[in-house]
Amino acid sequence: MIDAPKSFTPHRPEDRRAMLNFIGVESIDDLLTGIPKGLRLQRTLNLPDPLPDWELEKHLRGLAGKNATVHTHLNFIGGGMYDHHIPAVVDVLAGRGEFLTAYTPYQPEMSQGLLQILAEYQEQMAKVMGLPIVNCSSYDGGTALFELGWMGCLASDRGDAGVLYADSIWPQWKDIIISHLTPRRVALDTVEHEAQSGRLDLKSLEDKLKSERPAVFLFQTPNRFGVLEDIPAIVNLCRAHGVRVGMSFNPFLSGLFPTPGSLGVDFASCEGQPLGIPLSAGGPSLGVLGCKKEYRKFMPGRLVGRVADIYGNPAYALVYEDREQHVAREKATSNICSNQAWCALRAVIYLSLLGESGYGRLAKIIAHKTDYLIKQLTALPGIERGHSGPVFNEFALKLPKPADTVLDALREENIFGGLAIDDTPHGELLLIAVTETKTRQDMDRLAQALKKVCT
Amino acid sequence: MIDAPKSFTPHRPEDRRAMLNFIGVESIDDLLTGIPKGLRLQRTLNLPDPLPDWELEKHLRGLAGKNATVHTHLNFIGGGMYDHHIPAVVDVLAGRGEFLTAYTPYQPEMSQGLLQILAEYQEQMAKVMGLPIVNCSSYDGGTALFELGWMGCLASDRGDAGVLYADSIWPQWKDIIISHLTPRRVALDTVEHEAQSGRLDLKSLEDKLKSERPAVFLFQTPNRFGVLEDIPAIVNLCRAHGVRVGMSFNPFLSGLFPTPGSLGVDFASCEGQPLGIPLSAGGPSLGVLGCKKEYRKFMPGRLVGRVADIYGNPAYALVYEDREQHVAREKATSNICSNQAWCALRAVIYLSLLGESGYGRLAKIIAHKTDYLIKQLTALPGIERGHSGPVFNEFALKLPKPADTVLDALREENIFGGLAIDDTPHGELLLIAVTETKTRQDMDRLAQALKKVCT
Amino acid sequence: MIPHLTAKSRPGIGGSWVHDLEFEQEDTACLFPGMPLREEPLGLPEVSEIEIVRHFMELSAHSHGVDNGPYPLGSCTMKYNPKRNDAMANLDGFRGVHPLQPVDTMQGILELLYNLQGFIAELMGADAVTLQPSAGAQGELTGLLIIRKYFEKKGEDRRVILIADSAHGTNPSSAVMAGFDCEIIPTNDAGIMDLDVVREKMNEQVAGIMLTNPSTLGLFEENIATIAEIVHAKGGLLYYDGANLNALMGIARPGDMGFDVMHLNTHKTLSTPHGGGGPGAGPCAVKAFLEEHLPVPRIARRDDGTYVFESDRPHTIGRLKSFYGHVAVMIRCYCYILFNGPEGLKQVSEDAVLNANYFQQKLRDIFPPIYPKPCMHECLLSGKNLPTTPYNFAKRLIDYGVHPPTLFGAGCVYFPKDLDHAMLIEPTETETKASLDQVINVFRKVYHESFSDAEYVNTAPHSGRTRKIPEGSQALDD
Amino acid sequence: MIPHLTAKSRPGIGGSWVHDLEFEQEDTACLFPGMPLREEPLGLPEVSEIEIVRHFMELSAHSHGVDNGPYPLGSCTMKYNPKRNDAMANLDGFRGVHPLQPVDTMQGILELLYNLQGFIAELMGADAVTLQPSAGAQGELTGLLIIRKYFEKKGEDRRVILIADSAHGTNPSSAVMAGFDCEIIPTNDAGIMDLDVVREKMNEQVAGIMLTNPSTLGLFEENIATIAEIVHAKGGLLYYDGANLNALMGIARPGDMGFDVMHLNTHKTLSTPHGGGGPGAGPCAVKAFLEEHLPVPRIARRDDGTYVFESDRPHTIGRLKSFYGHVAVMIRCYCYILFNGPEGLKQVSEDAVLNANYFQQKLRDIFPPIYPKPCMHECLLSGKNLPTTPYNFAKRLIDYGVHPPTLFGAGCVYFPKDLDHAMLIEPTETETKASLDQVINVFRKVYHESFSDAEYVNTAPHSGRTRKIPEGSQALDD
Repeated sequence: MIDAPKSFTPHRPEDRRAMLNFIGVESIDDLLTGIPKGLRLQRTLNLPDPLPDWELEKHLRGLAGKNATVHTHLNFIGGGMYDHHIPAVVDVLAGRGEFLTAYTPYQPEMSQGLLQILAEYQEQMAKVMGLPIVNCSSYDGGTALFELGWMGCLASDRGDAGVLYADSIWPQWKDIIISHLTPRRVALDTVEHEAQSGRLDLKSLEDKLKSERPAVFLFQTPNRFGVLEDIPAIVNLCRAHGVRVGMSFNPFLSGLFPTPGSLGVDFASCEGQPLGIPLSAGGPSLGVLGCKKEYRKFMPGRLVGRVADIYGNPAYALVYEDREQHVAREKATSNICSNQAWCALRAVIYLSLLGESGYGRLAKIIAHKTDYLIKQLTALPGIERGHSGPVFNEFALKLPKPADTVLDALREENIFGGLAIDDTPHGELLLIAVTETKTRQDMDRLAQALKKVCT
Repeated sequence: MIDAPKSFTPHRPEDRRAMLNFIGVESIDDLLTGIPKGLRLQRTLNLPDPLPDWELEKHLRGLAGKNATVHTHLNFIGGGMYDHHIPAVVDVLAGRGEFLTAYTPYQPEMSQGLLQILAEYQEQMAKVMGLPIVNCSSYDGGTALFELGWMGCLASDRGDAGVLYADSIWPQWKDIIISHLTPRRVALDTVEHEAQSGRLDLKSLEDKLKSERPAVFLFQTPNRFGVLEDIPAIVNLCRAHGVRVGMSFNPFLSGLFPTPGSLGVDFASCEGQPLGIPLSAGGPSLGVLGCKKEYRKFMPGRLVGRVADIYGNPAYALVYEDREQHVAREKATSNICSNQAWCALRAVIYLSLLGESGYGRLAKIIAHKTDYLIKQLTALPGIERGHSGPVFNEFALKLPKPADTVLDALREENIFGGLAIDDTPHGELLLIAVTETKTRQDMDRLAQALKKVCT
Repeated sequence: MIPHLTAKSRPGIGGSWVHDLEFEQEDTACLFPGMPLREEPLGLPEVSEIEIVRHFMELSAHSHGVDNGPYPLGSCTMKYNPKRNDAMANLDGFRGVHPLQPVDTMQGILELLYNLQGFIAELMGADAVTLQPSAGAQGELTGLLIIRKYFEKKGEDRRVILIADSAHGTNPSSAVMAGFDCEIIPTNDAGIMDLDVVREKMNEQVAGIMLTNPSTLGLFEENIATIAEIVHAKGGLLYYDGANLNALMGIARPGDMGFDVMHLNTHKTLSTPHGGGGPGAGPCAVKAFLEEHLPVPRIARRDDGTYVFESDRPHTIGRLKSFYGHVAVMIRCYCYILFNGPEGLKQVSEDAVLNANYFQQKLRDIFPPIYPKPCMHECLLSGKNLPTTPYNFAKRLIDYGVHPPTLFGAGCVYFPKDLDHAMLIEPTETETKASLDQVINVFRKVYHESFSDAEYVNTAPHSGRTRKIPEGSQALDD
Repeated sequence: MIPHLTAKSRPGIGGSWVHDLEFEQEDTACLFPGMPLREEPLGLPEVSEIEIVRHFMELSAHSHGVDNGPYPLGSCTMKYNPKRNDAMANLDGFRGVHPLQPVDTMQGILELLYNLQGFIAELMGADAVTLQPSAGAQGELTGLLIIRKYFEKKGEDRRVILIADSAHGTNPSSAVMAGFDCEIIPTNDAGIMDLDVVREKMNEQVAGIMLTNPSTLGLFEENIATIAEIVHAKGGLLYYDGANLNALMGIARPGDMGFDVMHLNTHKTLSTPHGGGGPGAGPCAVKAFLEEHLPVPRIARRDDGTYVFESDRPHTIGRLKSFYGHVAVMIRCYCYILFNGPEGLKQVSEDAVLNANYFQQKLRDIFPPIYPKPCMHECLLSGKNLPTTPYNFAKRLIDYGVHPPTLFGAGCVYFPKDLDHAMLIEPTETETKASLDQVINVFRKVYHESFSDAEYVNTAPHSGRTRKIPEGSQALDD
């Protein structure tokens, strides 16, 4: 027993003594007899001494102050996470202790509020996806996409498990697919994009569908170049070859376009970060997963549904748990246990704050701001679009100078100008993201700065 | 009816029409017939167009970014408000909508939680003051002090209403006393301090007590020079002349010393900002007011107490309302209605987080940090104490150079070095405040910087 | 009532976040020779952080804010408090500013406050504004001190202020604090001021008149222009109690009605949270000829675009507040105005009026309006048809999650004459029609219950932890 | 169940904060030739801000977190989540960082993460740490992929992982995801591993063994050193499931016990909020010889004191996460360690053990411990004396505000063999003695009620809005 003078556990030495007396032992060491002596740590952990609250705050503020942010800089970096506005209501409500300090709602009678929120999340995201089944979340957009691949394998009735995917998904997501599916011996292959349009090469897709007969084809829209894919064409091709389709999409697309489900997609996923979740250097974010009803049994993670109480009244509970690791163990659809429930809670508050018309209006504003910025920038000498395909939220440019040079010069003016793309065989590009938070003046400021750099 | 497209009221045009139809009028104008036409504003208010949420945030962040803060600068400015640490629990709990969006608890059955919190505030502050009666707050330390003066006048049985006060209270507080008590025709006079000790001149006090026979004497400790007054001596003198005593004090003094009440003070007040309330450029803060039981009838503002419900069980409610403006009207002890209840709520959470031992420990840390910094600074050539009296939390120095020169030089190093005192006949001083948030390194940094400036 | 934290105390465990070995272990007595240290405990509670969190979480469950449900407390104006405004006020760059730091290091705050002064002047039809007053009542005091100063400077000794009988209690008590005597002007049967009485009372000893418009009876003072003429003709000034300005934004301005001095209550008009009792704020606005009397420090803009505090103003009433007012409240006001824009603010007031009239019309069969005409932002309904008291009626509303309206003898409104059965209901513009209909249905339901189940109504509330507290209860402890 | 927001929708009023006249009024179709726009509504709800606030406020009143009361859910470790850590994670300087901004503009975050890696390595007795895994389960997967990669590099084909029968369900499912087959090792009558079975199963086809220590039965694996010898002798590796590391901080370290790869669950050991299901985080630690296999990007420190991401590592298992892990969770872990310090962390574990043993001792007369010896941080008690099922018993606890313990077939713990009457109780170190005594009293009270008032117990809970949901309920909708 150390009774550390700076201990933050609520016992006093006399409380401990009273409890030890009751147990009938002399010291806490007597309770630790199960740990062989030789395995006991014989020294104090080599960690910093405890900080009083105010020094902790000062230290953390110091670290925070060493980071640039989307508030200190005018930010046009996207690449999978976006600087959207988060209404204060999201923080206020999601920050309530009843939600933040709850565990997974294993006791539904005690957690109807939380369960209803997750049910409303599933309900609203199902509308955004046009797919009836949405789970209570997976880790992020990248892991959600690999889950689509595995669901496709599970759903395959041809006894094979190949996953074909577009090479125009985020590079990190490719890595995630490879690291997660290779160990399960899933055959993986990619489909190229057209250099000119930036869209998926449908010819190449058809060839590989024919030759490889994968369980599922995965793609992303807007893709890593900001270019919108031709969903109906892709779905038709896959259908024609009996291959299921999984798609990751920017959820705001549903503000403008028909939903993935209505276009025939079997499985869909999103990086849910744009839906009210802070950037926080990349995490936690939110993996959104949806599917047609027939694939529910392959869905990973939690599902909330209505059950009946002992008087027959409906209530919410976790359902269909026979898919999950704590029931199915080695036969589970996934090992996921902790998910991103709190991020899903943020997302449903955010979606509610937008509502049907706000959702459409926001998507429209983003689309037209994207268009405005493209026009401003491509009006500059030497700058042109990277691709001819339609874009949303993000787009690539060809520059007259190396992207690094341009980005460094923009940084001098406190602008994060975007991301250099230099890993394709088609020449270097600059990827620029636009959200509603960029005013016309912000965009003009980028144009001015780019003009200065490039001419 | 304008049905402003950017209206943030929740009615749709069709909702308004339905309601107007029900009322039986054509338009909202028909409801405004009580306003003579000539008084109707014939134009749109000349105010900025509405901002979308994200532009509002950007604009406010821009304004916030133009201010230095105690986080961007090492701050030794006090002068009545102090940079104490605020534990996160205070913000989390005080920010709950049940508290923040409540009105004055006029319906006690619906507000027992809030009422109990105010009762616990009164209870804990009564312990800090050593006085049984504490109200639910007044505006700030300055208005609380003038209220002590008025309470003294009300309590006076000699038919006069003079208020004598120390000239070593904060200069702004003098102004507040003058602006509030002069219209009520209260005779005001001040008592000087000793230039050497910085303490109240007891001789001068005795003379004026004798000659002016005021209703009450008011002073402050630590006073505007950080110097602690000799409370027992002051109380004895006033007692001897049948004059009541009102005192404003730094609440942390009770962490070390006997309480004002136990030393015989009749009325006490504090600026409560140090108790968990952010600086926010000076407001809102918290006026704490306490008195002996016999003076309760003169207390301004709200009091919470126990009442009985219809079954005889105790419950909390606002009590002794016959003192207040909504009952007594022109006979009220004060016009106060809205007070600083939410700041009082913060204060009681903060006090609870400190607790008895934390309170004493914090006061001790501040005292020893004050002492440490004095030693470091007076060890520098040419720098000496401004006064010989004991100090807490704040102290004055004599410098070898003009204070402005010194402060400007310190600012170059992102240090706010304190406040110049140049309104006394005793020469210029620099007033330096220390709280627990200043580490030894911080204090050494100030010493280093001062050394550079002054030598 | 749950046990106080003091009842859960375990000495020794308080404030575990407070430690600093280097400084806490020295001998303190030697720092303060001749000043004995305290030897008895204060008696503050000592509990762990988790206990504190759970204690206040539980107490929050027994508190009611507008975030929890309808709060139609007449004249208190419990409208939705936008969360965005709280978030902005909490930005480090505002919250962490010391009021005495060099003025050039707080230009963002000064810019905001300066511009807000202008917005409020425009909203009220005034020329100059101080943001210093801590609350509506201090705003009144400020305005009355200005009036006092004005006459002092003119060398006139005017000691009387005229006040309507329906005025908030703060009006007469503020007047007394400012050194005036009050004379009461009765309202007539139409609920407005009796012009003859005004004419009779107004003379050269009278400094002016204080009016709330719309009044606390929910009515616009139709004769205000005439009253202004009468008062001004005798050299007096008009003070506008802006408690109900929320009914008039973009519709009419007190300055245009002839008022010389005025304040507004930020929680009512500009949506700042009331925090269970405050802090509020009561910016005070004046016509140009009174600007010299505004309290110091004034926030001013120099030609180079920088902002300063000005204190050297010989005719000022002085200082009312330790620093510059409730800055964190002002930030919220500023955000509210910028978020709504001029048309949005007008819509706010129009919808406030619409909702009150809808309420009045929906209930007129059982709760007839005291004054049978359209109301402004709140309606005053008669409870005379009730077989019980409005007090008993109101307590039963609580069981349905509806906060009672303002009643005679409770809250900040004073009902004159024989209005002891009146209920003042202010739905506010942020309630939806569905919410209004729900509250209206509760009123109807309880009305009928009070006939069919009188005993149950008269002993309400029956839900929640606390039973009915009788009208006029006295404190148990003395 | 209250109406969903979709049931309150009034088309047209959604998202009033979203407007930008210049950009929202143009024709959108022309931007996307050949891509038809959506014509049907999605069906998202349209409600005002105040309705949203009230909706979620009400739902919060029907939710239970550790902020609300005791939550002794065994193996889930619902300890107090310090608010200071949340506040620090929410600082603009962390929250507003884009993961792909230039690395020299996020040195503060990298410094924090790098140092946290070191703290966790020290805490676990490991040499290198990745903070990338999103949750404990992904930490397991990471560790197993590392084991897989290790053998792949060595050219050994080992396809089997040994797992205790009491393991969390994530263990076998993670093993399968990593491409392994599982073989189950039964626990013996003393609740620990059967050494003979380990010896028998361990061979050159076996990659290693996964162990939770203390186990989910609340017991320390006494033979761990021998197990390590057996496994290592056959060339295998030991994986430590750190779910229960909260029992061992400063007392014993998995690295010292012979574990080669390990993870910890930050919400259990380092107090991060669980948010009703996540996000969690599962940092994974390894001995030096496995460092080359850790996922990319690695956070490294250069000689000049700057921090960088390293991705060019040929033997890495690859990437598990879009960016660098749950940074906002890591900030909380970092604060927790710095606030407690080494002795404070040890006290945390000791008190966790003390509280569990106190609980076990206090209830042993009616709920005898399954294993009659001191437990670690959680106790496994038998409900066999109950005249009803533990399920029914547990539901009645809810009426007293106590969250039920972990039971057979519910939650993330898997009870092997005939433990269907067992209850796993983890009080955690943040409960006071008074709180423990209160929970213990509730257990006793309900125990006695289950004899005296069986029907009432068996139909509980009776408080709150929701009645009992039968064990194994199926979804109503299909």
